[in-house]
Amino acid sequence: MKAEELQQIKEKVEEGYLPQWVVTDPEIYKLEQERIFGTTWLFLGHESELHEPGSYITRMMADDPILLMKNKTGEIKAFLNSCTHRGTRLCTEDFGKKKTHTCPYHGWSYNLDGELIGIVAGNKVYGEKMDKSEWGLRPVPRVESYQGMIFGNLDHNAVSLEEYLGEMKWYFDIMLGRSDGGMEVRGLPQRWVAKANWKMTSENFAADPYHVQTTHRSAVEMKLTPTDPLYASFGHQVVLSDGHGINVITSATGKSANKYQGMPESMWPMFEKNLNNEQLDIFSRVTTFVGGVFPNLSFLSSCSGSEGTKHNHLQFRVWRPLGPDKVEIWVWYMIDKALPEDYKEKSYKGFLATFGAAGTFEQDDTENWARIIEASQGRMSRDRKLNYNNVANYLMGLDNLEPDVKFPGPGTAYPTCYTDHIARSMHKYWLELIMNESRGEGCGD
Amino acid sequence: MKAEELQQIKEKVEEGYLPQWVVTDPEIYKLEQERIFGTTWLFLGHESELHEPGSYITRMMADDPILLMKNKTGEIKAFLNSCTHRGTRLCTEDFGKKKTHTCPYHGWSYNLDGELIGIVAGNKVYGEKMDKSEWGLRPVPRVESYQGMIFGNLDHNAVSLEEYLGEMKWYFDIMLGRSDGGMEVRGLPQRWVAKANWKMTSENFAADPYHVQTTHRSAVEMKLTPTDPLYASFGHQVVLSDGHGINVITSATGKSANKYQGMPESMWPMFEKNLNNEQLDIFSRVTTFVGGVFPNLSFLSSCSGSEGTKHNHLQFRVWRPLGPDKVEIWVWYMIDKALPEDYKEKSYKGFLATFGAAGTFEQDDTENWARIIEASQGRMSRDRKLNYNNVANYLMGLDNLEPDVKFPGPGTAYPTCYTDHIARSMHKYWLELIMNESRGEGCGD
Amino acid sequence: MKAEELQQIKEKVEEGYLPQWVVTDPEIYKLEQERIFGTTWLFLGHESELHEPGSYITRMMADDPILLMKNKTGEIKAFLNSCTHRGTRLCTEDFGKKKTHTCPYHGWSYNLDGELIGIVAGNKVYGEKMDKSEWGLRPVPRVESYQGMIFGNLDHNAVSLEEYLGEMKWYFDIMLGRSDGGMEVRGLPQRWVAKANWKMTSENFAADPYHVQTTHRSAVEMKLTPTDPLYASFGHQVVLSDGHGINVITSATGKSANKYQGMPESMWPMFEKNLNNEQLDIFSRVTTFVGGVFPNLSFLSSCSGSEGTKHNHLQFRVWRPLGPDKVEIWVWYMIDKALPEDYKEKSYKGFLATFGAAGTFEQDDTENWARIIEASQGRMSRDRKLNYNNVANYLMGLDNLEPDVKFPGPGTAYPTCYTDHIARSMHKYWLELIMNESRGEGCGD
Amino acid sequence: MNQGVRDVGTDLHYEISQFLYKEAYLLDHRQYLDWLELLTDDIKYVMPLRVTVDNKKETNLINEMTYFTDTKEDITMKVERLYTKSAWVENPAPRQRHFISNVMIEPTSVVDEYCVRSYFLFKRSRASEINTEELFGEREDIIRRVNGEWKIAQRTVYPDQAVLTVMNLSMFL
Amino acid sequence: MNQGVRDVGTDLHYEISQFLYKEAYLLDHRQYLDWLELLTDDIKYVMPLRVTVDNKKETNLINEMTYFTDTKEDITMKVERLYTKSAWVENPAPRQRHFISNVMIEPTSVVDEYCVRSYFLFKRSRASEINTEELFGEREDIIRRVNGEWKIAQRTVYPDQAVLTVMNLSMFL
Amino acid sequence: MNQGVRDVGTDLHYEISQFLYKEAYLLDHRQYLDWLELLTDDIKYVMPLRVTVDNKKETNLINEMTYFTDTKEDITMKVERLYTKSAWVENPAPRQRHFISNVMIEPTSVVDEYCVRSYFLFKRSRASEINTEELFGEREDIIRRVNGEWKIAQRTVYPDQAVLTVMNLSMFL
Ligand code: FES
Ligand code: FES
Ligand code: FES
Ligand SMILES: [Fe+3]
Ligand SMILES: [Fe+3]
Ligand SMILES: [Fe+3]
Repeated sequence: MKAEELQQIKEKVEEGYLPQWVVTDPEIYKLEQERIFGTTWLFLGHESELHEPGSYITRMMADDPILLMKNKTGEIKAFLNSCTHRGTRLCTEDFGKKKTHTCPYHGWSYNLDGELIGIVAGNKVYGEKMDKSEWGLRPVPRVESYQGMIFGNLDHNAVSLEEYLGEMKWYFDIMLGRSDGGMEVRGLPQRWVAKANWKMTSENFAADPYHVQTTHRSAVEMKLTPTDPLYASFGHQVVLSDGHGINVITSATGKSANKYQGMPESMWPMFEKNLNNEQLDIFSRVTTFVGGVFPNLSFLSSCSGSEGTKHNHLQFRVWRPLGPDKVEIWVWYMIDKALPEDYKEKSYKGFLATFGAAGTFEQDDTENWARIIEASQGRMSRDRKLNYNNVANYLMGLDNLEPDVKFPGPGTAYPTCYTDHIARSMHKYWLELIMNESRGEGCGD
Repeated sequence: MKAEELQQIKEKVEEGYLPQWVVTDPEIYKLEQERIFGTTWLFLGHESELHEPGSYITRMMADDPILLMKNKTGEIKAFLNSCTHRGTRLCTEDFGKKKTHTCPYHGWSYNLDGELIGIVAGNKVYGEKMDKSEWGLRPVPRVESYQGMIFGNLDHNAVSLEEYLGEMKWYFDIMLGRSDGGMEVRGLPQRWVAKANWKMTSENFAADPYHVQTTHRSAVEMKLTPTDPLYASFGHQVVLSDGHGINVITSATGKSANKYQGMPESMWPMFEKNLNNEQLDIFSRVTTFVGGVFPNLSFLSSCSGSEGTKHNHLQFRVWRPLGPDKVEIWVWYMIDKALPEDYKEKSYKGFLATFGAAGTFEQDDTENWARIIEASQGRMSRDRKLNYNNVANYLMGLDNLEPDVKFPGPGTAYPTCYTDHIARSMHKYWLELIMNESRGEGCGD
Repeated sequence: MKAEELQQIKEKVEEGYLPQWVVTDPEIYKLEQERIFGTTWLFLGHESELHEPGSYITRMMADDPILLMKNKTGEIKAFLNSCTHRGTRLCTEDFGKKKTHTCPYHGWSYNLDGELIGIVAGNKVYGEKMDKSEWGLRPVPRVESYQGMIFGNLDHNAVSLEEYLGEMKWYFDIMLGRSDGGMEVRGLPQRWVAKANWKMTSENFAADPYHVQTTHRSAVEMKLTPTDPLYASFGHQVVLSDGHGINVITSATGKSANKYQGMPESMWPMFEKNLNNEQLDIFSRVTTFVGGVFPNLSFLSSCSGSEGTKHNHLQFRVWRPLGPDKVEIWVWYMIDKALPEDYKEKSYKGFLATFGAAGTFEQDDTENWARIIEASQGRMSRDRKLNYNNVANYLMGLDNLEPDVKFPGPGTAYPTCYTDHIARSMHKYWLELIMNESRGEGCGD
Repeated sequence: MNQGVRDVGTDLHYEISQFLYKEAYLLDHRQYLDWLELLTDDIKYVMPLRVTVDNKKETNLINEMTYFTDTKEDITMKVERLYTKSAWVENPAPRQRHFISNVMIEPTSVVDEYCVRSYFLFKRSRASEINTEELFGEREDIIRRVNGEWKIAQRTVYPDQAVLTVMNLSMFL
Repeated sequence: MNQGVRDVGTDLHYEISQFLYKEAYLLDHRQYLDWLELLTDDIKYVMPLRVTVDNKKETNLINEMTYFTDTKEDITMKVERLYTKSAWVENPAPRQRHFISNVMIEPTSVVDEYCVRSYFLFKRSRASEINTEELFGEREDIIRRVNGEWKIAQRTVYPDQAVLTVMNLSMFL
Repeated sequence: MNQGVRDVGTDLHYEISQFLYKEAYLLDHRQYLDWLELLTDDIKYVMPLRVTVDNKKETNLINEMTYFTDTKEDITMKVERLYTKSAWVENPAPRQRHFISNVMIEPTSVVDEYCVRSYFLFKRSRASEINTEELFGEREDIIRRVNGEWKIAQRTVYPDQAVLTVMNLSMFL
């Protein structure tokens, strides 16, 4: 990777372009693995997924298998899911409950705190140098939570999760902290593999309400969404720190036909107790929250169902890169614990109808994500000298939008969601990280 | 790729050897992608495939998807098949007819000249900096035709197609320009994937009549071809410029049992009108034309059917590299528009019986191509120091053949087709290109 | 591959650790291909597989296809299975009998000594420079046998096979040379592909009786093996030269319930004739021999069947690397020619029940091998700076075991098989080879 | 499933397996409106998640979360959507193929309703992609006879993978 | 293909599907000469191209160009060729397997001629290759009864891929 | 296998093919003890090696070496092992699927014994692996009627690959 090539990306990004070759370039991908996925906060799961002491779930941080366990004191710990003896994957299950995890190769066993507690014939065969306490499971260097959302970070020196989330916390409070008892994950995440680049899918959620009018036009044809191509633009696109961003979408009137995203009135007192006035104001007028936490966590809080009987649902999704042209999609459906069961059911049905592997909205997204890959693998699209003007266009709102200072929420809010402000800020942060040689050094090949 | 390694290839090639490691070497492959496929004329299709304004076909130039459209004025234009907004593949169809191509991601639309004509909500959401005229589809830098054969070149500074084809034009005139109305492609090209290296398949057609006697011996056993192992050697192997070449195969007598490759007499006046005496002389005596345009276009014009009722057919084929050990084969069947339908049918049947994925000749070729890959991936075959004498043999005719100055056609003609002259000239040109650092620079990873 | 990285591996290996990243690292893999598989003795087959002049078998040396033929004089020769003309794989069959091998591409033919004996139309089409005698099949530089075991080496300057095997010969004599007429391979080797790294599988056999107590605990549950977790530890682990090693496993009493591994008494006189006293002593007390010849040949000589009616069998296996995370497993079953048929049958059944693709012991091994790969592909496990203590543990017996000087066999024998002495010596030799730049240089990409 | 017992006999098995093949044929030929006719109005069409769990757990299927839990109305909506001008995912249409095998039928306690188990191997080829997509597993249907015509009254699709390797579930299974 | 209607019945379906399985068996065991016996002398054996086109087009099959358009004579020639000493592509023979499923039969206007649709999944394993080849799609046959024996009078093979991923079509489908 | 001749008829074919499907179902649902019941005590269960040889050789199967050559006792041992606490290879259990097709049945010289040929496509999905495993080929069974119940008296499994691409053969085929 030549320095001038990165330099040139920088110039282009500042002008509102993205060289097309960076999408699928293997060298860029390696830098991303090292300097982004090795040093930023990656979502692991929600506290509601671990019910009691001994509960465990297995997740991935990029290519590292991770074992999350709730210990006796109710603390959640995360470890590399690899026996310290010879590296064997300790647990291949998705979830369960165990007091002890025993490795199938030589029988070493670990407790809920990842401590090595059993070595077959240990005392007989090992000598002095073998000190059990040194051979516990390798902990994920940093594990922190906010509003029940558990994140891990491979970088010992990373800033705290809360500092990293920054003003996104204010919006998480609305989506995750509004009701007593908080949120619960329903069942397990859906998982499937798509032909896509993780940057493009992250952008698609965090920064691209503009695609709704065409990609999801079938919903218009089906009379499920307004015909006005601007319908997804109303509201604010809010640029946050470190490549995070959120779109607070409302209607042309600035109001939502369904206050509090169609939540039943029985819940309103809770909201009014748990949220401040600015949060309530936004929450009362928003139709859809859609955004992302850099690098690869996206979320969508929207209403489904026919007008009048809209039901809100919240989904979080991780775009786990399996290569420059492949992602493993994880989708968690979440809902307020406090809601009545029948509402939960309707909300769940609304989610399934629109998103997830079989969702009608999602289907067309996957087609577009695949097409970006297909057209970004040749010489014309990959030429690093940009001889073919092979740059993508992120000019929307570049020189014709001013922040709306009256927007009640934190972050820099622009008075429309049809703008590329968040995308440009994601590119800048992405580039800052991959150009920073001090990050994630030590990573192999 | 060390300079001395290329140097050593050079020495070997000059002696009539080809180091076996270059066949499947990934570094060589990258150089080929950059310095050959990025800078030479690649076949895209035939004008008869685009019937009217709005007609389009999609093709590949190595790994770049290309969209060819016939515009209102009947001009054929070729573009990178990638929306300039975010790079989404614009058209995933093989062919069709449209006035406008609209991108499924955000709805940008382009006309038949590749101009960006529609941006959803454009005026509302984009500012000054966004100048539509700058965001048309990216044209293939050079697109030129000869005798209806459309080629594209990614190198802005390439010599003209006609200059590149050079004396091959003279032979194209015979095969493609002999009859009024020219040729037409029947249907669409057959496409399939084979385990093979593109250089070996190109050689197989352009430079290797010698293989016929063994690879296609089953035809002898079936009494479809002569028993004399020399039968495919009669005639001339003609070395042309820039790695092009053609074998003008006739019989032991120097005559063909079927004048003009078994074309019906009704066509002869046309030939005599459209071709000069030297061309007619060759055309009247040839049984088979087989050759290639460097790098990966091959052609075969031969007769099939039982003696006496032979029918001529013409096929062009592209060996699209999918890696050092994989090719996507495209085979176009062409025939003179002017021919009577029943002759066309018989010719077509003759083609299918012998070539294409199910052709009996082709089947055995694919087996051999795969075997070259299988034996060229280890240390003994790939050793760059050639410690194991791992070089292929191209010595045929090296020191025992003089050009036949009396041959009526252009190029350097050798009085037999059992010689490696064209192969050696292909190697020299191939090497000249991959050693030329000024070519295709700017190509990424 | 940075020098300090190799240096650091060295330090760790000396302390009894193995950095986890070397297991699946592609750069390490390339070094292994070049400096280990290109320069050490690789097992090709057993002399009993080639019955008579003209008999041939095809094998692989890493990625090179090899053709072994028995010539008229009964000599076994090995060649690159690639036609010298254009590199086409000459023989795609697994075994057979032929006087001549003819290439399907252009018909060149070779005799049993690999000499080029036929060139179609050769005299007519080739000139002076073509000297048939220079174009015979390329011989594997070194081919040598010991006790019927045929090995090949791609390094012309390698030490002799016998010197390389060193003291392992003494143990081969017991397993292979004990009975008159020697051993015979039954049928052909089983072959299948597993998700595993070749180093880990080699270790598993050569150096890891410790895994038996857990990996194969189901045998304990089935009451087929003793309940004492130490049962596989009794006996000696013998460290030999150049990364070779053998475990001479016996019982707690130091005796075997079945003298001479349950061989019928009718065979004993032979043993006593063919082996010396030390060999007989060991052979009479051993229950299982398990070990390996570096780099990727493993063997197991054990008894199966229910107590009292145990039957011995011998298996050799090659772990052919198909990548850092994939092996092609070849398993040969061997048995003493001199044994009565019904014993052979029972022995064979005992082998099938326990090992080979369907063997109950082998099944659980494959699960563990796959799990090592799965947990060794991320940043935490692959970090080259070892920031995550991502090293595997080979401390067993490091500081608490002294060699047993009274052990009757050659090599350094430790008085238990639950130790990592052989593993550590394999790592040291492995590292010595991959750090040795003079080895296997000349290997491409 | 003890042998022979509660066997439905050759003719009924033929009828119902033919019904399943014809259903697959309609899907593979994108005759979705005709296909809709084969579903009862009260159809339950569900695809649970497959997970990897310890064998001690009684099941490795998750019903709490599914890929879809559709009523006739939901399915109708999806079908109609596929006929809009902007259902990009299937225009141009990929080629799909439902290989249906191992059909096993048992009567239920309800007259004219049968429990039909079948295995499916679904393959899809998109545009000129070299790599085709694949999905496989088992279907458990309730097939009902309604005025002499067979209908699907319930279908549960059990995928065999914990991570699906199709880019979406735009197909019907 | 409306249900039940023009149904051929259990026995005939059994007979004809068995005929298809036996045909596949002969091919997979390389009993090509016996296989030839199953073809009528006037057989039409065709494999059109599959393409990717806008759904507005009525078909994504191309009949103008095919992979083969064979008569009995053409097929006989191909079979005989496979018995020559130099049909390298199948010597040594790869292992091939025709998985035939979803067999659907309808009577035609001609007595003793039936329109038989089946799905095929073809797999091939060559030498020691790790990667096997695959081809899949649909076959539309005319099966004719000729003096009590079933024969294939017509077969059209519809591949599902626009780019075939087999190195050649040396097999019969 | 000349047509029609020695045909077993629709009903018997239905019975036996259903038996095979139910057998596959038991395996795919890990009901191994029930599956054992379907085997006769004298069952011969064998899987020879497939090799690549010159077509002149009469067969490309090797019987001298096999992947397994099991008696009822051997199989029982393997089944019981799968129920131990430490049969790691199948705990957590991978998902497996036996696609059985092309079932062909012929009477044998023994009353109540039938020679049953079937094609199998076996697929396996392990944990969260993206890549699934596959095995395919042919089975040749002797199916025997024992007091009104069908049993497998002999099974020979012919794989089509010379190098198997499954990490082990822990499954029953
Ligand atoms: S690898 Fe886990 S106990 Fe040895
Ligand atoms: S990518 Fe084509 S319109 Fe946005
Ligand atoms: S490659 Fe073997 S004869 Fe030409
Ligand atoms: Fe979307
Ligand atoms: Fe040829
Ligand atoms: Fe083991």
